[in-house]
Amino acid sequence: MLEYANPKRFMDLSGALLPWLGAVAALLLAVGLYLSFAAPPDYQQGDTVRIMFVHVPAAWIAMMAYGLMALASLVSLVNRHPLADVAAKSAAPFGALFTALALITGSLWGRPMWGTYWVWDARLTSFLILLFLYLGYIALWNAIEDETRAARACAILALVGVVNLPIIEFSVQWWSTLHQGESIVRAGGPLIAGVFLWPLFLMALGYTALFFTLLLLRMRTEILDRRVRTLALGRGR
Amino acid sequence: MSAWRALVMRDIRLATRAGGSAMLALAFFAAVAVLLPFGVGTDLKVLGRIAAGVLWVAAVLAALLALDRLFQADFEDGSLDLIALGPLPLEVVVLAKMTAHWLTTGLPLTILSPLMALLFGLEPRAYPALLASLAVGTLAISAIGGIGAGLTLSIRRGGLILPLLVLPLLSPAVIFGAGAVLAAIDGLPSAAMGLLAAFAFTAVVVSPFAAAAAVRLNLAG
Amino acid sequence: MSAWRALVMRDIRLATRAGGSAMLALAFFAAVAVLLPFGVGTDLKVLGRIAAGVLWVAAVLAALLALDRLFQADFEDGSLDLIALGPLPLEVVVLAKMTAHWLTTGLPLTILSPLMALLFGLEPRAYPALLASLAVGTLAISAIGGIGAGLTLSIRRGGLILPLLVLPLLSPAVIFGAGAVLAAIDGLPSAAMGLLAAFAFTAVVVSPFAAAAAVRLNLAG
Amino acid sequence: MAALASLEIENLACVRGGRLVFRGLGARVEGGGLLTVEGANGSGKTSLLRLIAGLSMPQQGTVRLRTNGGGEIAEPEDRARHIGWLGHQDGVKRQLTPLEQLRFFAEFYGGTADEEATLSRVGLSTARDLPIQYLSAGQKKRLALARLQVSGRPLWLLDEPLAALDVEGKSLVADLIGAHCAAGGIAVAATHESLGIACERLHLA
Amino acid sequence: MAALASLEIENLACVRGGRLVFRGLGARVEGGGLLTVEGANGSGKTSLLRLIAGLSMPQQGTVRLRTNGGGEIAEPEDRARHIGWLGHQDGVKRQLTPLEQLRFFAEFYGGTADEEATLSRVGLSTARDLPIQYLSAGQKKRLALARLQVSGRPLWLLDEPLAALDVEGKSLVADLIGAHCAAGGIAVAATHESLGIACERLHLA
Ligand code: HEM
Ligand SMILES: Nc1ncnc2c1ncn2[C@@H]1O[C@H](COP(=O)(O)OP(=O)(O)OP(=O)(O)O)[C@@H](O)[C@H]1O
Ligand SMILES: Nc1ncnc2c1ncn2[C@@H]1O[C@H](COP(=O)(O)OP(=O)(O)OP(=O)(O)O)[C@@H](O)[C@H]1O
Ligand SMILES: [Mg+2]
Ligand SMILES: [Mg+2]
Repeated sequence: MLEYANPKRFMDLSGALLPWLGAVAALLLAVGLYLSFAAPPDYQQGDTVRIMFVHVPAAWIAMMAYGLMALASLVSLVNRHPLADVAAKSAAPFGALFTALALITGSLWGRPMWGTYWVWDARLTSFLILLFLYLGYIALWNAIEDETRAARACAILALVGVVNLPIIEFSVQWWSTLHQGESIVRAGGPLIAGVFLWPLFLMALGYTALFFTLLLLRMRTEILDRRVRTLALGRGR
Repeated sequence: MSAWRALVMRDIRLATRAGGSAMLALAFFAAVAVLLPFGVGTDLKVLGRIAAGVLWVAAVLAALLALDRLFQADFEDGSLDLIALGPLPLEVVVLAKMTAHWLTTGLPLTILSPLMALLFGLEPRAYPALLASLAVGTLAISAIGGIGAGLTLSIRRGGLILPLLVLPLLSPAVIFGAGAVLAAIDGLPSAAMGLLAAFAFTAVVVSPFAAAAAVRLNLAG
Repeated sequence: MSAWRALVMRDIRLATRAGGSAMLALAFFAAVAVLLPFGVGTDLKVLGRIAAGVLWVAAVLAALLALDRLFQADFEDGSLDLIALGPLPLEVVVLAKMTAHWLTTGLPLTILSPLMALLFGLEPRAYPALLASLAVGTLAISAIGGIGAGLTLSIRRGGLILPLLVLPLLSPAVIFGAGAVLAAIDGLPSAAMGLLAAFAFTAVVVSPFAAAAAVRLNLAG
Repeated sequence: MAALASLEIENLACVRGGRLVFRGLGARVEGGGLLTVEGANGSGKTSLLRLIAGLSMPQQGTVRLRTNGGGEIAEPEDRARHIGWLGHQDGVKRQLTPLEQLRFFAEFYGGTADEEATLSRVGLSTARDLPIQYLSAGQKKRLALARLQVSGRPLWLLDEPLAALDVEGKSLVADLIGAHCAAGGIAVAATHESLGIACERLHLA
Repeated sequence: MAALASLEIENLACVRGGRLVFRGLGARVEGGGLLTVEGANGSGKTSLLRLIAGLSMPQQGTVRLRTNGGGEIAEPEDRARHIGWLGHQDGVKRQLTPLEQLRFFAEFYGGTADEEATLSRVGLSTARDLPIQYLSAGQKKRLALARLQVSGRPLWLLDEPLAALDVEGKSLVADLIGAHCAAGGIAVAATHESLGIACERLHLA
């Protein structure tokens, strides 16, 4: 694992991988979207059910991204590896993006389903807090000029903030909420019909591929930026 | 004029740079507004009722926090001496700093407020009143806050004493501002908006002189 | 031990001196609590209902304001270097500072809270829950806030970024704390108090390590 | 730079924190002259410079500038517009790069200097786009020196201009002051070290 | 004061903000010795002192202390307990009087010094109960000197110890360092001026 963590190796490898990953993301999203619209309207929810295919994977990716960021932070603190910093830093904006997407689609869905854009229920609220965690993380990165210092400070923050993940995940069990309980990934099999499950599955894969495409792109620019900056610093003295 | 522009631009740049106050004031505003329903309970009917008050208080606090170092950072590192010796009268310097403060906090707070109001389920017809009252009211906050910032300049831990000085002075703004929104919720006519505007106007006219006097006093110390 | 005592005493002295944070945190707490009814309207039934939430949020903000410069003042004037080279491990130094912070803000806030609750017309039977939840919850605020203060040490305008980092982490404390009071108002049994205690305990145990790591990294920069 | 005929200090008394720091102080510097202020720690050098700048007010006595045209400037507000200040603190903003800071001051003071040339003159050309916190103590001082030049003001007030500078930096300060005075400017410097140029001396007891 | 046998620096490299400041640095100071670190602005004097103190970590290389008993101290945390620090910033609290600050540091560092005698030694006896903000730059520096003495630590690290001091203050610093070394202590001083006592020199390019 660590041998791929050499920035040079990473640049070569990611450069080769990116086009493929991008293509896979596009393909999955295209098929997933087609199936989403091909699926029959839900007998209760009508056409609004289609929001699910955008909403649920976005929420998943948003949480996965935080997990990834925390993991990279741990590696960065323990092994002091610059690539882990870059990964964590690059994941944050997209995590925030998907969080915002899930929030927006969720509240658009809430209007027909619950009659309001927003309720202060445990899952929604804890998810909103996730957005703030991302924003705080990004703000801290921007606020500390020194690169290594910023990386380590942010790593500490990301690890401390990890406590929120289980709260989001289990909020539906711990508190009675308006929001849907576990209905897809649950012990005893999904509660959803196959016609909805397939597009959802494809969309989830597509979102994942999209996320990693964006992540790799961002990491590459970040690494190039750092090289330029180091050169500039080397001249300044 | 170009000196004035240079100063305002510098302060805006400092506020929007890394660790600057503009984005953060926004985030703080949102965070406080979000925190409250935790404690208050999540009944949208209650929340819609208290939305105006909560948003107003959150806006005042966010703007105040950004005010804290309006002059103090410049005072501590010696920049304020240099600025005081510049071509502008201190009253104008102070006004430039208040302007930059409003542009980087009051204005963005106002723009963000409808989104927050949505979370609280504020009556739709009260939105114009919310926007108008915040736009005008934050002017008063920047102006009166500037006096406080000038007075607390030489106090290292000014961060806390500042709200204490300024909050009582600002309470009319909160009363009129939130009052205007409450009246709009009920669809009642109200003089609150007019009173708020008069209050803000007075504050903007008087504050530069008071704040400049306070700053001058601290420089001489 | 005498080094620990010296440090705690010094921080308490700094906090209670002129311009210090202790009295001011109290005043801020009171000011926010008083300001809010202006915006919300003065219906005691509504106020009694939101009292717990408002007091909790005001307490969190007041404590946070005092946290801002927990390490930063010492960092900027070079004292922190001297303290880091002292006989205590940095984790213990950090714990001492958190302790002093709690003694000068959390504790007085808790003691003042019944008075504020009286103004809001809080149900009498909820007073014990309010006191207990604030006493325990402010421990968590001092601890988690210490992490935020450590992380933002080297940021000049850290005053605003700190709440942004810390408020999301503190939201469970507000939920449980205000929840305990709300349950007490209704005379219902509730697990909130237990959850709050567990949360605070974890925070107090984990925070010194995280905060010390943050401080160390800023010193090394 | 509007040249000055002289700086005149008469019977000046300074009180700080209720305590008399000095009194009956007089001095006169002609255009092109340099006055160094010496004295033990706490004797009032910094306080004197702030009085001359008009940043604080004397207990008693006057500070006066005369322009070459024969005009007299006694009001502190008017005096302020003639002063180039190099304080004890470096007045440097962390969030801005050296070039940005200098540009701001040039625009604010209405100077017409070439900022980049000034930066390279003080030895900061390679550091011009670095974040300030990457600068060492001496490098920050050099930035303050650059700012002083950009101000284009005729009366320089310098508080310990040599502090934190290396040997080459100290001779740079001497050169800058020399050039300033040669152009008809006046400089007053509070210092514990010799500047290495000809000057009048004022000793505070 | 636990006397030290030596301070050894081997092959030290320092990187700040991603940039190499120096590398391959070596030095050795015996007990009772004084090392002065010289070099241009930005050459890394302050950075070197922070590395020796263990406040920051070197990119490469080691710093080691040897005690008279023959023990070796390489861990930064242990090394920290032997260091008396006089930084660039004065580390002075506005809200406390000189005496209060000194008392705190004596208690915190576990020293046994007589605080009032130390204050009068550095010339602050009349200022001991004044609010700090009434002190001039040099007076604050003197307070920092008093604190250094009170620390009772055997390895002194001094960053520009002469800055802001008057002539008498400078000779006071030389005396204090002399006495410290005579008692078996070690001192490392980064400075742009000569201290006026015999020393080894390290020049950073
Ligand atoms: C702003 C509002 C909303 C937010 C923040 C939100 C948030 C989330 C989150 C975080 C998840 C992922 C949970 C997990 O993987 O454990 C999720 C899943 C889901 N959401 Fe939402 N949601 C919102 C509105 C809605 C609405 C209105 C509906 C429809 C009634 C809905 C239906 C679902 C469903 C069916 C799932 C999948 C449940 C599962 O199997 O885990 N959501 N949502
Ligand atoms: N916090 C920092 N982050 C990154 N680089 C820094 C930092 N502080 C200083 N530097 C850089 O490290 C180099 C050495 O700085 P240092 O402060 O050690 O110099 P110095 O020899 O003490 O200089 P001076 O004589 O001006 O005090 C400088 O080139 C500076 O730009
Ligand atoms: N803000 C202040 N308030 C009250 N008194 C002050 C203040 N600043 C300085 N003093 C006192 O005024 C006197 C002169 O201080 P000043 O700073 O002018 O001395 P200085 O000659 O510049 O000393 P140094 O060589 O140490 O810089 C000192 O005795 C000091 O105690
Ligand atoms: Mg002085
Ligand atoms: Mg240095």
